Amino acid sequence: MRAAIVERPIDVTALLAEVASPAHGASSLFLGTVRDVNDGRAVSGIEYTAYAAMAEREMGRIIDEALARFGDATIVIEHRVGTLALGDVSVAIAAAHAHRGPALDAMRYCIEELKRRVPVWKRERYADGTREWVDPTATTVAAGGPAGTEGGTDA
Amino acid sequence: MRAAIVERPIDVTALLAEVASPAHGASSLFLGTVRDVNDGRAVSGIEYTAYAAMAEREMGRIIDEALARFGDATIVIEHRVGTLALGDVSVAIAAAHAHRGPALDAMRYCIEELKRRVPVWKRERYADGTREWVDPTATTVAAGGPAGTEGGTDA
Amino acid sequence: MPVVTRVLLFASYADAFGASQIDVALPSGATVAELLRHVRALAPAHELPAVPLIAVNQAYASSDTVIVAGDEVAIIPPVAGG
Amino acid sequence: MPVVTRVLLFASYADAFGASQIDVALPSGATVAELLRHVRALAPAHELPAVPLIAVNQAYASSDTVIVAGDEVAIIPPVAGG
Repeated sequence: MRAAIVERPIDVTALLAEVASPAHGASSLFLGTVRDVNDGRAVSGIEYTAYAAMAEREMGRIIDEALARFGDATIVIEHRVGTLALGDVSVAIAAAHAHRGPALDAMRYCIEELKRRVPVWKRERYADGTREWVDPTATTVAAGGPAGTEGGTDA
Repeated sequence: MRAAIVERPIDVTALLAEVASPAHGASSLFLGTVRDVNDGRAVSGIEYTAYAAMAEREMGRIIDEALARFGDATIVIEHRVGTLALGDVSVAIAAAHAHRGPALDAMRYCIEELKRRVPVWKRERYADGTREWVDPTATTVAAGGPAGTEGGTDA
Repeated sequence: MPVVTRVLLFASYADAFGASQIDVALPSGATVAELLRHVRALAPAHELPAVPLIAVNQAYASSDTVIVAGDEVAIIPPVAGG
Repeated sequence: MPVVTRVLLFASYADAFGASQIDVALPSGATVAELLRHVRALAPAHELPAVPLIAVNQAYASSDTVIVAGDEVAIIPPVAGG
């Protein structure tokens, strides 16, 4: 069980090895990656920033909740911060369990809760040279530029 | 889009790279791995066998169904056959999509349908030297030994 | 003229029949249900469930599917992949 | 005696205030709601929503949470991780 904000590329193979165990028959993995288009605009990269200490604690609380709901799983979450290029992995969640149902449910719970409440922010860089903080709660066009209605990776 | 029965170890990193694309913001992965206990018996390994030609076609049909249900995803499935040791990956499903919901739904659809209908069989080897074909449909103890009520990896 | 159809067997069924394939001579126009009657007469038929899964040409078939010359037929034990 | 509380700002809020942290002097026993009134008086308060998310000591807090000396307070913009 581990939750970390990292400033280096996420090593997906290492995360899968970290949750694997002969007692587990199923592993699940979620990766969020930087997508080339968001809300109709061509994206060239994303800068991620976090309230790192709280983000790690909040991810840890989410893991604890997933364990309480879905049982004896092993779960690791890493979220990367810094400037990411197209295709880079921004977040990875690996969950393993004896059975596939809880392994999948635990992973999904973690990514949904992470998107809802972990204090991480992203500023998209667009092909036209501009950049904007992404606000998933915005429903109208704000002064200064269009506000994203969705997150910039997998929302 | 690819579905294969393979006789070599599954290269998980290669599968994730195969489904990745700058158009996708989310990747999901399921791994079935050989578990050390099934139905209360200590397992030392599993022999997998398949009706390979049909299994590949059936996995291909499952992928097509997932695409029809969940939209423009990229999906790859590999199932390994032969003798696997504890912790070895028996099946891997990778699915990527612009958004996380369909990426997760498509992966889960594929593993559930694979377990239901793809013609692959497994014979568990137990620590006591005996071995048994696993029959997930069995509800009583058959002549010749206890029948598994669950699959030997993640059921 | 009888149609000789090759029937593939796997896993516990291959063990039970002692073979990974058997040839069955069927009357022309025979269905999957008739093929199964022939197969049950051959060998330890008690190993087969009342309605085993059958594939014809690598897709699941129903009991009234007609078997024609050249079809690849398989009797599918309960699957246990993953 | 007033309590000087350090308030952390992030992302769009840090840009709006031109700072990643500000110090706010609060009366003893002040709540999160009172802290927010002080913060709004300081700077481009129109950048803050009516009820911004607040964390006290790295956990989400409610508007009636009392702030004591040494607390780490943060105003949390709409999160956008993943």
